[in-house]
Amino acid sequence: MLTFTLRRLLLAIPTLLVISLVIFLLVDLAPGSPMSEIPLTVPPDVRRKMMEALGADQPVFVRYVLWLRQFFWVEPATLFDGWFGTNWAGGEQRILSWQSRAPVFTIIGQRIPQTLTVIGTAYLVGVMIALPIGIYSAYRQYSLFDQLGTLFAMIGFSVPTFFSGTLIIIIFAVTLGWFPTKYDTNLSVTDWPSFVKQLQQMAMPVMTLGLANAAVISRYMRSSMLDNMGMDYVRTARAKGLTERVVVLKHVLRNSMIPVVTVIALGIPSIFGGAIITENLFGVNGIGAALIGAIHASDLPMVQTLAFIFAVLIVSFNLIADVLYGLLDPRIRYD
Amino acid sequence: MIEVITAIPKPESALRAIWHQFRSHKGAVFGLVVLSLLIIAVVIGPYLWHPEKLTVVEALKSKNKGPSLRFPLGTDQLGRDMLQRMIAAGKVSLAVGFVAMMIAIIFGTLIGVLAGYYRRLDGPLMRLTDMFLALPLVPLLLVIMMLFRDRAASILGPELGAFTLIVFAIGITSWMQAARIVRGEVLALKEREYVLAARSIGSASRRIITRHILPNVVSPVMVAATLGIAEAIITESVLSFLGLGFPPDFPTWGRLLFDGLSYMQVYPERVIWPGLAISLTVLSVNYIGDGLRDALDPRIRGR
Amino acid sequence: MPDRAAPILDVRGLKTVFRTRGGEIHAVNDVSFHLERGELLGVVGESGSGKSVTMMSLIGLLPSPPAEIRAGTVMLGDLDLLKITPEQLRNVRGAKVGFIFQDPMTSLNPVFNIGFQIAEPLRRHMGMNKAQAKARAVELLELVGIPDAAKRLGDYPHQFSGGMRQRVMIAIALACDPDVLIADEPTTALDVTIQAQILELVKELRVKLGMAIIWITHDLGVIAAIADRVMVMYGGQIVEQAPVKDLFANPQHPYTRALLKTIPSLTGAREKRLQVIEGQPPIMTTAPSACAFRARCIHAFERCEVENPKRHGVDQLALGLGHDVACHWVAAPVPAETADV
Amino acid sequence: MFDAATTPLVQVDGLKMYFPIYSGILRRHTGNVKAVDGVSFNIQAGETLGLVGESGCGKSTVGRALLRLYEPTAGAVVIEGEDIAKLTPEALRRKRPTMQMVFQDPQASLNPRMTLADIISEPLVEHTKWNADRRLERVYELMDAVGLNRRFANRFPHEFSGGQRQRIGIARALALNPKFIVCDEPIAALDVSIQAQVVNLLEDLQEKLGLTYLFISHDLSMVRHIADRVAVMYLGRIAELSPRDDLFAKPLHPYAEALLSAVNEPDPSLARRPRIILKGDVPSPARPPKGCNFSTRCPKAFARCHVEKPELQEVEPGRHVACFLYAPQTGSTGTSEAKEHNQQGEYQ
Amino acid sequence: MKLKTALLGAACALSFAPAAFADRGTDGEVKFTFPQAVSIMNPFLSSGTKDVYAASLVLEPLAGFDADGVIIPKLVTEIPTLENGGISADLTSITWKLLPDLKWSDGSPVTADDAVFTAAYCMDPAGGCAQLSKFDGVAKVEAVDASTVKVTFTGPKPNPYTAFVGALSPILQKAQFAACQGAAAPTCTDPNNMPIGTGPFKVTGFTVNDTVTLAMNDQYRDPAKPAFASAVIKGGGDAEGSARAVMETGEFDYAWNTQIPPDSQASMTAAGKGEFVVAFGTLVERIEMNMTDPDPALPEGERSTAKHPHPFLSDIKVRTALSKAIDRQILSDVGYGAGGKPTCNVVPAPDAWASDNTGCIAQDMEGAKKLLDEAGWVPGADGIREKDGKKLHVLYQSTVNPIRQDFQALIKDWWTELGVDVELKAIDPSVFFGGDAGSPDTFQKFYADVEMYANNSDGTDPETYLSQYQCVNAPSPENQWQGENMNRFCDPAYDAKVKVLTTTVDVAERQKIAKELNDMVTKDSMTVIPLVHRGTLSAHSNTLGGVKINAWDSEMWNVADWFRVK
Repeated sequence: MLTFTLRRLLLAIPTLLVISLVIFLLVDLAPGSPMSEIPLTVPPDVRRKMMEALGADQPVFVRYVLWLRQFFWVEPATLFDGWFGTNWAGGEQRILSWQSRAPVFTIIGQRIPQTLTVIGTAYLVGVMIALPIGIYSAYRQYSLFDQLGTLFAMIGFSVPTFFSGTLIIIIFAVTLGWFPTKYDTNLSVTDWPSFVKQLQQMAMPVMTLGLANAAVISRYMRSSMLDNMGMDYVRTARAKGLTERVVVLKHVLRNSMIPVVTVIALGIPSIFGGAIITENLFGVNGIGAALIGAIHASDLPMVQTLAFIFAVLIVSFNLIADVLYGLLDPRIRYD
Repeated sequence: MIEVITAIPKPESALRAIWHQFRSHKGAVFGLVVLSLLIIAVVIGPYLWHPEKLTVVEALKSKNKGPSLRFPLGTDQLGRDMLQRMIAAGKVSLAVGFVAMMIAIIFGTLIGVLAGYYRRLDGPLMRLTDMFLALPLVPLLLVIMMLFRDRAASILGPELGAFTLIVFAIGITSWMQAARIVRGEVLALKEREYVLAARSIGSASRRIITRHILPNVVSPVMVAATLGIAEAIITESVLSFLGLGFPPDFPTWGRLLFDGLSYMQVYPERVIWPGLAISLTVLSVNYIGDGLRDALDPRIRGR
Repeated sequence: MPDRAAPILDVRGLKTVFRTRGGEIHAVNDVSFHLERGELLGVVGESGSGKSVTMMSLIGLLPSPPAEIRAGTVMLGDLDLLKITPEQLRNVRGAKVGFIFQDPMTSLNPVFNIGFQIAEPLRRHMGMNKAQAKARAVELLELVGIPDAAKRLGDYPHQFSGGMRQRVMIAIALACDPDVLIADEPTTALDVTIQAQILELVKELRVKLGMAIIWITHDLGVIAAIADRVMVMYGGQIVEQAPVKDLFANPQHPYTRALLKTIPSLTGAREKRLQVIEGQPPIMTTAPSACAFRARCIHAFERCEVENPKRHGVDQLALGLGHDVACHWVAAPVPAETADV
Repeated sequence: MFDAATTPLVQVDGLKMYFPIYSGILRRHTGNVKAVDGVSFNIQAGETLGLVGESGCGKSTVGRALLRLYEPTAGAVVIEGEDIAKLTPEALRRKRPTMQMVFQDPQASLNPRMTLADIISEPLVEHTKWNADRRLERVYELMDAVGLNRRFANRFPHEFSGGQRQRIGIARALALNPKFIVCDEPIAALDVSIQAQVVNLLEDLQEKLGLTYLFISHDLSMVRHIADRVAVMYLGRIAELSPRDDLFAKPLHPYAEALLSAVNEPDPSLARRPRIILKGDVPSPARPPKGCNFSTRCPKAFARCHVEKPELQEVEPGRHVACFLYAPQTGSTGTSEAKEHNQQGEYQ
Repeated sequence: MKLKTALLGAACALSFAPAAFADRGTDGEVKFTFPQAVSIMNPFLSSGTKDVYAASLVLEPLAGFDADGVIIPKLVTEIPTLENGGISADLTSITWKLLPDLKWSDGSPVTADDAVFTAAYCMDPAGGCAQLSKFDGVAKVEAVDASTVKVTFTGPKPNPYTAFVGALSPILQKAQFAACQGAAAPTCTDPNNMPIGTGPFKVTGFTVNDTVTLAMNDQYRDPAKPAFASAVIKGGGDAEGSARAVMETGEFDYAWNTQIPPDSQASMTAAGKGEFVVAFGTLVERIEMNMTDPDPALPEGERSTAKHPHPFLSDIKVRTALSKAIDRQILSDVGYGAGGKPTCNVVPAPDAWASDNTGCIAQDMEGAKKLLDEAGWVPGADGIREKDGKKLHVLYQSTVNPIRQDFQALIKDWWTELGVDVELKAIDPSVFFGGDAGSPDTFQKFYADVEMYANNSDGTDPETYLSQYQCVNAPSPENQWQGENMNRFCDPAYDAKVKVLTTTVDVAERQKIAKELNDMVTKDSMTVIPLVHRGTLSAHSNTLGGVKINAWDSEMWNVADWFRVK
């Protein structure tokens, strides 16, 4: 298991390097210029000077190598310095956003909390809804509940979040006035009222995303349960005189969870990646909103860094999913 | 003996059997009916429904109207007939959905089969898949559209060019899931005895793949395909929103939905129609996929 | 028979039907039998003959739908297993009736260690706490001949060989000292040398624990080795029943006879050509109104086509004690000569 | 049958089939699963060689390596003078019609999405240039030959019973008029009443078409019925290779003896061989014992067995045994000693 | 005269403060929502309006403009003029006198050195200052004494109110930014995000592209202001969401830039929680006619250059016909409602500078058709006009924007009625306005026949703006496509008139020349077809008092005067 993990980690390094280069070139090739938001009244030579000041006039490979160095050395060193008061980074240039001139990692650091709270909760809620639906749908296959569950999942698949999100706003914020439409990122939970406030402002984005997440995961849960319901060991469990509850929720579920857990793990990078549209819609201003904002503003360092972090997360969680599979399923031992 | 030969049922019965099984799936029949209606509507709709061409001023007088006899689905903010626009949009959206899905599925299946069947290709192809999965989708689409839009437009004309490029771009960025699923299936199928049997006969790899592997990955591919259509339709709307899709006067359901969002509160039907159309398409395609998967499997069909 | 104690298990008129999309399958048709205390009853038949379904019907292990028990009584002591509540039935399963299945790999839950799986029925039925259950599990594993039992409690099924897994299954089935042990082809998936080990073990345990066993198999060799009494099933019915020696020495039903002949002997004279039962076992889409074996029977005559034969025992036929058979030809073998050509 | 002048149809010499084990971070080759570890035998034309052993002993691997469905690690497989193990892919393809295989699981070996006619004609498509009608004719011929009703030609495998499926598999194997067929546990998945039908069919076809079989099975009584000679395998190696009657009358190798004794004779009236219950399980082929592979379970093992691997040697005319209890035929002391041991074994 | 108006303006602003005004910081919090989030609080490093406006709560220039475009003093005692001697007679220098006892929010005094530093900061060539054009023609900035700043120009400068005037060029604190000059400018994250200023508020928290929290500035020069103790600017989402948060849910007090369809404006207003306000500046939505040939068949480097005149748009009859076919009133109503009005001018405001050109407002479809007939473009079999076998086919590009797409659709309809075959194209704004020389889709490259966008003049004086249409400013490969004369209009008479304007001092004369220049590009040559004079639509809640929207400076120019209506 350990060697398997180590081996996969080693393999990930060249993969990620290639991915970083591809991402860098891709983002660089993409149309758009950081100057597009500058008003037309600003004359061309001023624009050119601004581009130079950003370092945007350097050849792409020079910028790539610099970025690599910043990403893999300067930023970790700065982080380390921040924790232990050392001076490894030596004041070297960090990756700066073109749009805000602030270090990209500082921005990401500011945005991770709300993304994790909101999208993470939505994911969690999605999972919590999906699992019982999936389990019961499988247990009562072809029942009315199962049909409704299927319909629910299909709707979850087929309704884009910009649609469901807007609908939810109109119902819950405008008509009913229960929840605020704008997420207050500065709200800190210190007491009960602020906690309630936090719950209120999280309610709508969580609903929007939870629906989409629940749809996918409930399908996986159902089919995995169905795969296992017919297994011989289920019959053994029943032959032991165990109650249906124990048979289904212990024996079948434990086995069915193995593939579902890995699916859930594979979905986790999307939490960090944020949900672009939902974050934008509710003003959550997490990572997803940062990415779309940076893309609109052609803030290349921001897009490149975020995209690469996202790639790292995807590769890592692929690995984690594999390792989880091995941990959950005693039959699998990677050697 | 000759009598016996003449008594042999003709292979046509297979098709009938598939149809028979398909018919027994209620959801699938519902899906087929709905999808057929949608397709018929967008194909022959323009011949049946051609409201008189209004001048701008006349049209603007009847803008943002709710459903009525004259405008069955109402009108938009410029007084254009929504039904007519829905029909025109549906043609594009459905075509994009299906063609992009086909590209993604074909490409994904190809990669999946190659990776699963040829051990040597497995590593590189799966790394490639990982890479595509890890790539940021929006910039990738932007680059593709920027690099090739003019060329495509000059060769195929603005509309066909945009169509080709859009379905290609969507296809090329959404094949990974199919590839992974297919690879997993192929790895399992490769160890089946009937594949071994084919090898013992001396069948070439190509034939083994086409005769024994491909038909048996139909089910998972079907599932991926049904999900793919929905994604393609929605991705197209995002592309149009970013200005990389079809020319602005070229309605698609995704675009109508996006446009309607600003009017959602005042004229909710503006989003309901395209939203309904997209959801119905996806829903029916999903159910058809379910039914087809059962119908194409002779083991289930026989039951 | 009346002079002996009441049987531990008495089944009468059991009918089980599967409802499928293609129609109903009559898997068990009016099956009646009994099991004496301490007896080992062998049940033989081909796949689809209804032997497993019969036994699973007894304690409600068939998934429903599609299975449906239409009629019958199953008396386990004073309890009618078909009439009691599901909860009561669960209290019987694993406690009074133990079950061993064919494939020890898939019958054990791969994600729980065997200690847990053995302890489960103990805690459920015997009300043991964790420590007690563990101690008992060690005892059981030692009983079924697993070396280093205490250490292996934490192991998972895949860490055991096929034979060892089947021993674990037996340990689970025996955990609560059941009155009846139903073994559904427990050695079919095992190699012959391992099968021999398991058969030895069961023989030993029978002597030690004295429970009644129903042993389902398609291997007449196994039956010959361990059974006291044999039931032969075909088409969801019992076609012949006899003490083991009687059956092998004096098989009555044409099916039993044919079956015994199709199996080549390891030590006897080597036959030039194997005896064959032509055709396929039937799929019972309707309740039997004729002999299920008639299509493959070399003795079949008109009556076989129109009437399902009843089982006739020692009273009607010149058979040994406890030997009965359901066959028109055995009961009145008049036109046999013409059909025998 | 043992006429040295006729060249055997199949000559297997030192066949090894190792599946490499890679481990560690760098996936270094750290060992092998020795599924087949040096197996040699001949099969004469028209003969049936039975290959018996328990699951995992490598008997199926031998069958597959023989047809080069696996790439053998070492050794030669000469069929009709050509070494299968060394043929180029194209030459191998041309050679395929002479050697065919019948598989164990008739369910798994038939593509569920192909009709019976498609399945049987597949080899014809591959190796002939016949048109569809000509192929269909041949399919009908084959169906007649294996006793399948022609009406079934357009049905799918799942519509058949196990026995019928196995007939389909046999028909497919026969399509190209092979000389040599590897029957890989062809009856293991069938019901007893059906097993006999299939075995009889195989025998009839052998008689009619002059086929040569390698009959792989774990069912000793069936092997006794069909095979002319029998090889008993244990953990990748042949323990004993003897003519059928000799083997079943008096197995020489302790393993063969134990194996035979474990079979339950269905006729209680026949004298039962004293049962030898082997202790423990078969070792993993990835880590076979140092000496004789059977030494860990052998009731007669002695010191030498634990350090040295015995080779397969002819100890009596036509009887080959890999056991230190028996000296090669040329020696005289070995035999008597072996008999002594054997006697002991019988009354354990 | 100028002084008088300036003083009047200032007085006006002051007198606006209601009597009910209590003390500083008694009205709690004022909440802003911007559809685009604030990236940085230093307007010298970003000229994104969102950033400039947010910064205007904190940083102040020496002088600003009021709602009518009149210059008003902010940190100075009075507006320098020729009359009061603040501007030298030769127009080469201007001298500002700082208010006494002016303090930064950290309590340190504001001195002339800060202004000198600010100029040096922006004019540093390595700094990439976004407001460099504000310092155009500035030779040097010096501190005559601690409270006197003198700006010297390289030549006579008729309009000297550029540097240090308006929200775009405020004063930075030297002490805070001393280490941030030149190449180091972008790396000074903390000063850039939390600058110390003289405005009514100071930054207390800044999360990039998300939220700015502010508290009242205790050192603010008017001890009674601001009324609000704190402010918060929440960014992100879209115009809809921002408007909704003020107009419907009442979560926010002020939403900047709530450009939403007129219907939605009406329905939101109906909710009764707030109102929309419009500021009309100089922003004009227009169609530019490409005077050069964008044919893709031309070799790269010659496409859309002066080498190849446009095959049909070079004919003024065609251009005029296209303009006549458009009904600007409809466009304005459909797209902007109260936020727009039809116009025929590129310089629509201030009134004194705007030509009285209204000839294009009424649609004249028949006239347009006649013109095309005259030009030789006659309808073909398919209704599309053709001449010499060539179809009248127009590629019409714009950016992705729902209103522009509506405009495109409407104009396409009209032009189709005219017999013109129209192909539409919408380009992502970041590409269209990005100016990337490698991209074919920039508005400078103009690889289309006509294009639509909005542009405005910076401030009240349109000199720079009008000078853009000189021949030399046409984008071309030679200048890496960086010119501002998109339609490649080239008229020596125009260039000559621009030259006159740059040396004219008299305001009335300047206004006359400007109107002539405006007419030359619009009604005389029809190279620019103005469509709609656009305002900025913002929304404020009914409980927010003191809002006076301003198109010439930051919309929050008078935020110190805002108060809570109770």
